[in-house]
Amino acid sequence: MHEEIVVAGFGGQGVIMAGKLLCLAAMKEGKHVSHIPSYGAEMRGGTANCSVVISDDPIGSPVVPHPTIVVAMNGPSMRKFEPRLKKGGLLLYNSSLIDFKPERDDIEVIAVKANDIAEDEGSKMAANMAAIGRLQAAKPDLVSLDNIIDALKIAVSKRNQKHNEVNIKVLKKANSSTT
Amino acid sequence: MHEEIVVAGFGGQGVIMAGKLLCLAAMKEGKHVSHIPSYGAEMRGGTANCSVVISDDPIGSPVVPHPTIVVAMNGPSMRKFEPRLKKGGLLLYNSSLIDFKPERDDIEVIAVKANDIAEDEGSKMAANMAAIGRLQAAKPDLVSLDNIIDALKIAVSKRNQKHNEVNIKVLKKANSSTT
Amino acid sequence: MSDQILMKGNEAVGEAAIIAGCRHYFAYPITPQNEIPAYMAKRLPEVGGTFLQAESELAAINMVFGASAAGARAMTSSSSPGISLKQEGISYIAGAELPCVIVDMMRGGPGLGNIAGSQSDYFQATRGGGNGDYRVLVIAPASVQELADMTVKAFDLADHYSIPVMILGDGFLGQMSEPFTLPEPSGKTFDKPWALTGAKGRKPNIIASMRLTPEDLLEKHNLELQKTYQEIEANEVMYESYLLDDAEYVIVAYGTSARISRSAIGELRKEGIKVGLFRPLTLWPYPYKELKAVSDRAKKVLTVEMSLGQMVEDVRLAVQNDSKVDFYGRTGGMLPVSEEIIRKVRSYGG
Amino acid sequence: MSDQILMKGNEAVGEAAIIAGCRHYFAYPITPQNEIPAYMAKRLPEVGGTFLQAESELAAINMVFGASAAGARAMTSSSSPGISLKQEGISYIAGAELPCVIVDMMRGGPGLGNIAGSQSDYFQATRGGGNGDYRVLVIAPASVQELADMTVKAFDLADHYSIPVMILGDGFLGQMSEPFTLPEPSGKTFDKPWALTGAKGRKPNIIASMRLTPEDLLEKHNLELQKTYQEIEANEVMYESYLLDDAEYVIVAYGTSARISRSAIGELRKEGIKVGLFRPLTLWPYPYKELKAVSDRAKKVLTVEMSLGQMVEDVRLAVQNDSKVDFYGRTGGMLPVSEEIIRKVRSYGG
Amino acid sequence: MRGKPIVDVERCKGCMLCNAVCPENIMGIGERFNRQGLAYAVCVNEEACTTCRSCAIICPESAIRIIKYVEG
Amino acid sequence: MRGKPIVDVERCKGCMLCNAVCPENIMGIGERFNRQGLAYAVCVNEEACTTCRSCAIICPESAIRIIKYVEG
Amino acid sequence: MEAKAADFKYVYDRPKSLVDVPTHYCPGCGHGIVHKILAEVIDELGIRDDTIVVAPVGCSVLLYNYIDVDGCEAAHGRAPAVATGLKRVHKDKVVISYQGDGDLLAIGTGEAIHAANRGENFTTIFMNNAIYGMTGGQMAPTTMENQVTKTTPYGRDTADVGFPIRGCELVNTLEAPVFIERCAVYDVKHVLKTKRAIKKGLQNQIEGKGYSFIEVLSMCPTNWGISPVKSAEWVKEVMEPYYKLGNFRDL
Amino acid sequence: MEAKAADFKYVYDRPKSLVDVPTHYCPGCGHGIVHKILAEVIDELGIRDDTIVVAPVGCSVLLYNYIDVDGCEAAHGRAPAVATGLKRVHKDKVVISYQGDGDLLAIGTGEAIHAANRGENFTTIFMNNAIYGMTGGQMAPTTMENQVTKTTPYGRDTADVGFPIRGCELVNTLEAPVFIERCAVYDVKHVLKTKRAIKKGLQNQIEGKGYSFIEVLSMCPTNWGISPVKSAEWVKEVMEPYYKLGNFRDL
Ligand SMILES: Cc1ncc(C[n+]2csc(CCOP(=O)(O)OP(=O)(O)O)c2C)c(N)n1
Ligand SMILES: Cc1ncc(C[n+]2csc(CCOP(=O)(O)OP(=O)(O)O)c2C)c(N)n1
Ligand code: SF4
Ligand code: SF4
Ligand code: SF4
Ligand code: SF4
Ligand code: SF4
Ligand code: SF4
Ligand SMILES: [Mg+2]
Ligand SMILES: [Mg+2]
Repeated sequence: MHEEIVVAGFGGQGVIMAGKLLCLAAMKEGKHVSHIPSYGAEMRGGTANCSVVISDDPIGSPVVPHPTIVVAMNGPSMRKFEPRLKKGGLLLYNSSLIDFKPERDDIEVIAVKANDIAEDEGSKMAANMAAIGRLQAAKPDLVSLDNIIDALKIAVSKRNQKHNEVNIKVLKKANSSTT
Repeated sequence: MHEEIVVAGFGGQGVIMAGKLLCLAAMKEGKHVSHIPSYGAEMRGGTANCSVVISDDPIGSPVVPHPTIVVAMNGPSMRKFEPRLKKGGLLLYNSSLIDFKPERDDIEVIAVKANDIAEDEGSKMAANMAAIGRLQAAKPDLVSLDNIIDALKIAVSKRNQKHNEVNIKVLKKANSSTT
Repeated sequence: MSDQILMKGNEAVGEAAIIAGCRHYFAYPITPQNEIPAYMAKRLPEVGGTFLQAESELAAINMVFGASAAGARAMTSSSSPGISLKQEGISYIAGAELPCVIVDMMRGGPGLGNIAGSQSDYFQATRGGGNGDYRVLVIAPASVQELADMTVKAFDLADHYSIPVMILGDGFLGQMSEPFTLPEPSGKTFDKPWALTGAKGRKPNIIASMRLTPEDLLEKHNLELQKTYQEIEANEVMYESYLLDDAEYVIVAYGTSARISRSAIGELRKEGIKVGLFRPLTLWPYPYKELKAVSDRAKKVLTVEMSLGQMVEDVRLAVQNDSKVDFYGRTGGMLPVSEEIIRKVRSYGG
Repeated sequence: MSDQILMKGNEAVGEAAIIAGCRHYFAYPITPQNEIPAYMAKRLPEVGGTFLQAESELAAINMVFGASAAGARAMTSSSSPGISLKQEGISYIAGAELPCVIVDMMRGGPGLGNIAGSQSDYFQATRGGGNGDYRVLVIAPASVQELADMTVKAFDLADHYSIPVMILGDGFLGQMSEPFTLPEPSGKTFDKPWALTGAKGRKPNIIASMRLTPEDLLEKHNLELQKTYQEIEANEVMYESYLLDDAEYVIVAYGTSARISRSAIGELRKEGIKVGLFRPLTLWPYPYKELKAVSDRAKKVLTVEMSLGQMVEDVRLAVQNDSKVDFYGRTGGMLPVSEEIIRKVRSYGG
Repeated sequence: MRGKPIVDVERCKGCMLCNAVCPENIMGIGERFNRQGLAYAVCVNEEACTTCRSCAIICPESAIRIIKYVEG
Repeated sequence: MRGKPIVDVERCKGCMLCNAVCPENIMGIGERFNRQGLAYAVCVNEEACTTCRSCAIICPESAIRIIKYVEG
Repeated sequence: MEAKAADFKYVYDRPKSLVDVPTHYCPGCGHGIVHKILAEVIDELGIRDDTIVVAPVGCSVLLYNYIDVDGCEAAHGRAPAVATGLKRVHKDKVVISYQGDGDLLAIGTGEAIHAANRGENFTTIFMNNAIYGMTGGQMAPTTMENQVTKTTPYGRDTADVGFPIRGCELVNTLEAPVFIERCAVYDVKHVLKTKRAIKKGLQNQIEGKGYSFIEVLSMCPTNWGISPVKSAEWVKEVMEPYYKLGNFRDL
Repeated sequence: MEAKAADFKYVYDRPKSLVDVPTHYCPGCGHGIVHKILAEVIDELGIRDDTIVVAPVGCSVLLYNYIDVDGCEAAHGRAPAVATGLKRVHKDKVVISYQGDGDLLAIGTGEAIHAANRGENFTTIFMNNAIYGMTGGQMAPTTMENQVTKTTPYGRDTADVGFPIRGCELVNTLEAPVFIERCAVYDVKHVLKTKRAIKKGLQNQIEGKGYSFIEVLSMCPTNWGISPVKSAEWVKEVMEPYYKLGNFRDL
C-alpha cells in the first residue's frame, strides 16, 4: 500500500486538518505516514493544500508532485490538481461547491456533496469530514473508518473536541453514501 | 644589497615619514622597496614604528621580524627593538632622548644626538632627518644622500615643503657628524 | 508504536531543545522555520524559560552569545538569508569558544530566492560563512525523529567541546509532519567554570574573541581551537550506511535528498542493481575516511543534492578520483526526482 | 621607472577604482583597510563622485546594490568581520545579477581576532559565505601593482558577467607601500539595458533575486547563473607560474604568502633544489586543470597559507592525490616564515 | 438612477470594505464564485447609488469603477 | 601645607587635565620620561595644594592620589 | 436596465500606472489601497517615466508587479540603503522606499534612521499593520499591547518585550527630514488624506527638499484573524489612539 | 620635605574595583575618567561580585582588563543584544553595556533602540566622543557639523550626510526606559555629576526598575588632533551647546 494524496481547498475548509487526520489514523495501523502543507511561495491568499503519503514502506519525499489521490474541496483546487493526478488515480471532489466536471477520462472520479452532507448533519464546518468519510469508503485499504474516528481525539484541538460528535456523524454519513 | 630596517619612536617623531623617505630615495636608484607601518594591535598610545625593506631583489615579506637595521628614536623603542636586531646588525639610536646604553655586544651601535642636531640647525621637528642623515653615512650602499634630499620633494606634503630647507641642513649636518 | 506522536519537524526541534534543557531561545521570524519560534513562544514560558523575538538575526545570534556566556544552554534558528546575517556572530561565538545550537532550515537562494526547501547552503554551513579559522559542528538529520534526537545531542556536543553546533535541515524537513518518539534527556551535565556569573570569590571571568598581539595570543588560541577540531574529527563523525555491503554503486546524500535517494535505491535493488546509500549525518566533521573506504570498493559514486554541487566537493576530497564521482542536483527549492536518480544509476550499469 | 609612485596598497585600490570609472563608493570603517575610505573621501568629490560612509557594513553593501541597480560602477571595501556582515547582501547581489567590486583586506580571526593581515577567509570568499547556489569571482593580488591593475580589471569583469567581483587582499598588502605604476583605464564600456533609470519609453525594469515558484523560476534562474559561472571558469582563470618548468617541488600560494614563498624559492634554488611557485591569481575560478598538470610532473605540492588550511582543499581537489600534498600555514595574523618553508622543502629532498 | 459601481469580478476578493464605506450600504456579497474561488461583491441596489465613489476609493483591489449616466 | 597630590609616574601620561582643573594651577609637566617614554606630571608647588582632589577626580589614568597631613 | 455605452462616463477609474493584474494580497489588505493611491499620485504628478520603487521583503515585496515603473527588491530591512544607492546615482529620479513595520522598525531600524538622518532625497512609505504579514503573523515592533500573535500567544506583554514603537516620533527627533506624517486607510476620508501626504512627499523630492516619511496605519485581516471590515474598525479603535494621526513636520 | 608614613592619610585613592594596570588609552582620553568613576560606583554599591560588563569593539573594548568584574566582549554594535542575553539568564546580576558612539548610534542603532524599547533591566553607558576612536578618527553619527575627520576631510557637510544624532532624544521617544541623562566629563563638577548618573542607573537596575541610559560627552584628543586640555574645552564649547546636558527622564 502506497498512496500519495493531496487535499486542497480554500483556507478555512480544514484541508490541513483533514490530511493530519488521515495520518493519525494510518499511524494507528503501523503505517508510515508523512504530511506537509503547501507553502511553496511566500504568497498570501485563499488557497491551501497539503500532501499526505501513507505507505507500508519508509517514505522518501513528503512532497507529492503527482498524487495518486486528489481531494479537491473547491473549484480552483480542482483546476490546479486534476492535471497532476497520476493516470488511474482518484479524484474526489466537493460537488457542493464545484459546479463543473473533471476533464480527464483516465482517472477515477468521485463527486461528493461535502458541504451539503455536513450541513445536513448539523455543521457547516465539517465538509472536510464528509470528504474524508467518502474517501475511506472508496479506499478502504488506506485506513479504517474506526481509526479515523479514533484519531479525531488527537487531531482536533481541545477547544474543538465538542464538535467531534458532529464530525463523527458526518464521517459516517459520507462513508455510507454513494454520491 | 638587502636591508631590513625598523624605524621606531613615539607618535610625532616622524618615523613613518623617515621610512618613506628612505624608500623614495631607493626607488630613484632602481631598487626594490617596501614600507609598512606597524599597526599590529588596535591599540592606542604613543609608540609608532615602520618596517622598510630595500633590496636588489623583489621583496617577499614587507614585515620585518628581525631587522638588519634599527633606528630607535626613544627609549621604549630601543627597549623593544634592540633584542630583535639580527646579529651583526646596526642599532642607531637617538641619544638626545635615550639616556641608557644598548645591552647587546653582537651588534654595531651608533648613537646620534638627533634632537640636539635638529634643534641646532633650527627645527625641533627634524630629529628624524638627523637620524636618516647619520644612517646614510653609516650605510652608504643603502641610498645616496643626494637621492634622499631629492626624495624630500615628494615625501614631504605641500604644506610642509617650506621646512625642507632646514630638513636638508639637518640631513647634511648629521651625515657629516660622527657622533 | 503507541508513544509515537505526529509533529512538524520544526516543532519537534523546539520540544527536543526543551527536553535537552534549553531555556533560552532567541530568534527572528523567517519562513520556513516559523513554527520553531511559534512553538517556543508557547512552550518556554510554561517551563520557566525565556523566549525572545529579537529585532533581527544579528541581535538573535548575539543574544545567544550573551546567554551562552552566562552559562545557559541557548539556541537560535533561522533559514538561509537569516543565517547569512548571523555569520559574524557565529564567528564570534566560535572565537570565544562558547557553546550554542543553531538551527538552519535551508530554503532556495541566492538572495531572497524562495521559501521551498533547499540544500544550497552546504558551503556556508561546513566551510564557515564567517571570518577566521573556525569550525562549526554540522549535523544533517533526515527525519523528524532524527531532528529531535540530534537536537538533544547537539546541546551535549556544544557543551562538551564548547563550540557552536548547527542543525542543518531544510524547509521540507521543517514543514513535514512524521510520527516520532520524543527523545529522552541525555542526563549529561557540564561544568562551565568560565561562565559569567559575577566574580564572587574568584578572579573575573572574561569572554572574548579578540587577541591583540598576533604573536602571543591569536595564533596560540587558533591552534588550541584546531586541537579541539581535530578531536571532534577523530570522535564525532556520524554517518549511515544502507545496503553498502555489496554495493557497486554508491549514492551519497544527506537530509531530504537522502530520503529520496533511499526510495530510488529500493526501486533499483528490485531490478537487481547493487546500489547503496552513504549518508553523512555530520557534514563537519565529514566522514572522509569512511566514504573513501566505501568508494574504493565501488564503481561509481553518485552525489545527490538539492543544490548545484556543494557536498560533492567533500565527496571528491574523500574519493580522490574524479572519474568515479558523478553528481545529480536540483536547485532553487526543487527536489531531486527519484526516477532521475534511477535513470542515472541504471546508466552506469552498461 | 620614472612614472612609479609609492602608495599604500589601500590607496592604490582607491585610485585604481577611480581610474576604472568608479564614482560610487560606500563603506564602513574597519582596520586594516581604513585608508580606502579615507582616500575615497578625499578623492571622489574631486572627480564628481559620491563617497558615503554607511551606517554599517550591511547598509554599505546594500547601497552598492542600489547604485549598481541604477547602472553605476559601485564599490565597497571592508575587512573580515565586516565582510561577514555583508554576506546576505552579496548573496542578493549575486541573485539579482548585479555587477560590483568588493575589496576584502583580511585580518586575523575568528571573531574580533586582531588587525594583522591574514588569509583565513578563503573559504568565505571562494565558497560564498552567503546563502544559495552562487559564486563570486575572487582575485588575489600579491603586490601593490597587482592590487591596482586587478582593481581596474575587476570592474570590467563585474560588468561583463554582471556578477560581484572580490579583490581578496590582506592587511599587510593593504598597509604596505610599494612602488607601482598607475594603471590605464581599460576603455571598455558596457551597456546596461537592465538598469533602473526610470521607465521612459520602455517597459519597467525590475531587479530582483526572488523567484516565487520554485518550478518555474528559481531553478531556471540558478541554471542560468550556472551557465555564466561555467563561462567564467572557462575563460577567466588567472595564475602565475614561477620556475615551474623543471620543478620537482611545487609551492602553491597566493597573495602575501606567495611573496614569502617566492623569496624562499630563491634560497632553495641557490641550493640547487628544483622548486617553483604556482600562484593562483583567481581563487574562484580556481586553476584546477593547470595545477593538476603541474602537480602531475611534481613529487610534492606544498601549500602555504596564512590560515590553518583552506586553499589546500582546492589544491587537493586539483591534485587528487593527498599523499602528494603538504601544507604549511600560520594563523591569527602571523606570516609564514621563509626559513620554515625552506626547511619543509628541503625535507622532501631526502 | 445617476450611475453605479462596476465590479471587476475577477479582481474582487469579497472583503466588503466597499459596503462598509458606502453611505447607502448597497454593496453585498454575491452567491457565485470567481475563478479564484472567491465570492465577489455586487451592488444590490443600483438605484440608490449616488456615485459618491467611496466604494471605489477604498477598494483594496481597485476592483470598482464608477460610471455616471450622461444626462437625458 | 595641608597635603598634596601623589602622581604615579608610570601611570601618568602627561595630559595636564589635572592642571586644567586645579584651582591653584600647580600641576606641571616634568623633564623626565617614564618607562612608556612619556613626560609626566609633577606638583610644582605643593605648599599651595588645598587637597581639593580636583586633579585626582579628573585624572583619566587614575594616576593621582591625594594625601592629607594629619594634624600636628 | 443597462444603459448603452454612449450613455455614461467613468467618474472613477483605475489609475494608469497601476498594472492591470490581480494582486496577491488577502481580502481587505491595506497594501492594495496604498498601491492604488500611490499609482494615482504618480499619474497626477506625471512621473511614471522617472520613478523607481524599492520594496523589501514583506507582503508588498511584489510592489514592482503592480506599479508600472522601474522597481527593485531589497533585502529585509535594507530598502533605505538600496534607495540611497539608487538616488545617489540618479539625483533627478523619484525614488520611493515602501516598507513594512517589521522591516522598517525591527531589522531595518538602523537603515531607516540613518537614511532619514542624512536627509536622503527620497520618500518612504511606511506600512504599519502591527504585524509581520508575510511570515504569517508574528509580533512586529508595532504590535499593540496584549495583541495576540504567533510569537505572543499570550498577548504582547509590555513588561517583557516593551511597548509598540512609534515610527514618526522616532524620525521626528532627527534634524534632516522635511516631512513626517502619520495617516490611515480605514475609511475614505483617511484614504484621501493619505494620498495627499504621499503626494506631498513626492513633491518634496521633486523639488529637491529632502527626506519625507509617511506612516500608514494599515489592515492585515488575515493575521489579525478578524474580517476586513472589523480590521478597519480595529485600526480606528485600537491603533489610532496609540498612534496619533497627523502631521509631525512639514518644512 | 616628605612627611612620614604615619603623618598622612589618603583623602583620594584609586577605587578597589579598578585593576591596577596602566590603560592603553591616549593621554587625556575620556574613557579613563569614566572607567574610574564606574569602578568607584561599583565599590560604593558593593556590587563587585555581581557585576558583568559588556564592551563592544571600540577603544574601550578592553574595559574588562580595567574593571575587576566579570566581563565580555561584543561584536561592533551588538553589546545590547549580548547584554540582553546575559541579563535574561542572570536576572539578579548587574549588567552594564559600555558603548561608543560609532557603536551605539551607527552600526548598533537597531540593537540599542530595541534593548531600550524592551526596557531590558540593564544599564547603558554611552560614550559620545564625536568620532570613531579606535579605527583612527572617522566620522561618527555624532560628529559635529563641519568637523574634520578622516572620512570628512572637508568637514562634516550636513547637507550631504545629515546632522549629528542625539542619542538621549532618540531613546526618549520610547516608553520603557526609566532613566535617561546626558553628562560630560570635561571638568570636575561634571565628572561628579556623571558619577551620580551612573550610580542612579545601576541602582535602578538593582531595584529591578528597568533600562537606564547615560550618555557621556567625552574627549578624544588624538583623533580630534588637539591637546587634552583643548579637548575638554571643545566638549564644553562645541559639543555641549548641541548636545544639551541634563536629565531627560527619571521615573
Ligand atoms: C533576513 C531576513 N529575515 C527574515 C525574513 C523573513 N521575512 C520576510 S518578510 C518579514 C517581515 C514582514 O513584515 P512587515 O515588514 O511588517 O511587512 P508586512 O508583510 O506586514 O507587510 C520577514 C520577517 C527575510 N526574508 N529575510
Ligand atoms: C563589524 C565591524 N565593523 C567595523 C569594525 C571596526 N571598528 C572597530 S571599533 C569601531 C568604531 C569605534 O568608534 P566608537 O564606537 O565611537 O568607539 P571609540 O573608539 O570612539 O570609543 C569600528 C568601526 C569592527 N571591529 N567590526
Ligand atoms: S472593496 Fe473591492 S475587493 Fe472588497 S468586496 Fe468591494 S469590490 Fe470586492
Ligand atoms: S458610489 Fe457611493 S453610493 Fe454608489 S455604491 Fe459606491 S459607495 Fe455606494
Ligand atoms: S591628569 Fe593624570 S595623567 Fe594627566 S597629567 Fe595629570 S596626573 Fe598625568
Ligand atoms: S588637590 Fe586640588 S589644589 Fe591640590 S593639586 Fe590637586 S587640584 Fe590642585
Ligand atoms: S498577510 Fe496581511 S499584510 Fe499580507 S497580504 Fe494578507 S492581509 Fe495583507
Ligand atoms: S583614540 Fe580617542 S577614544 Fe581612543 S583611546 Fe585615544 S583618545 Fe581615547
Ligand atoms: Mg507588517
Ligand atoms: Mg567614538
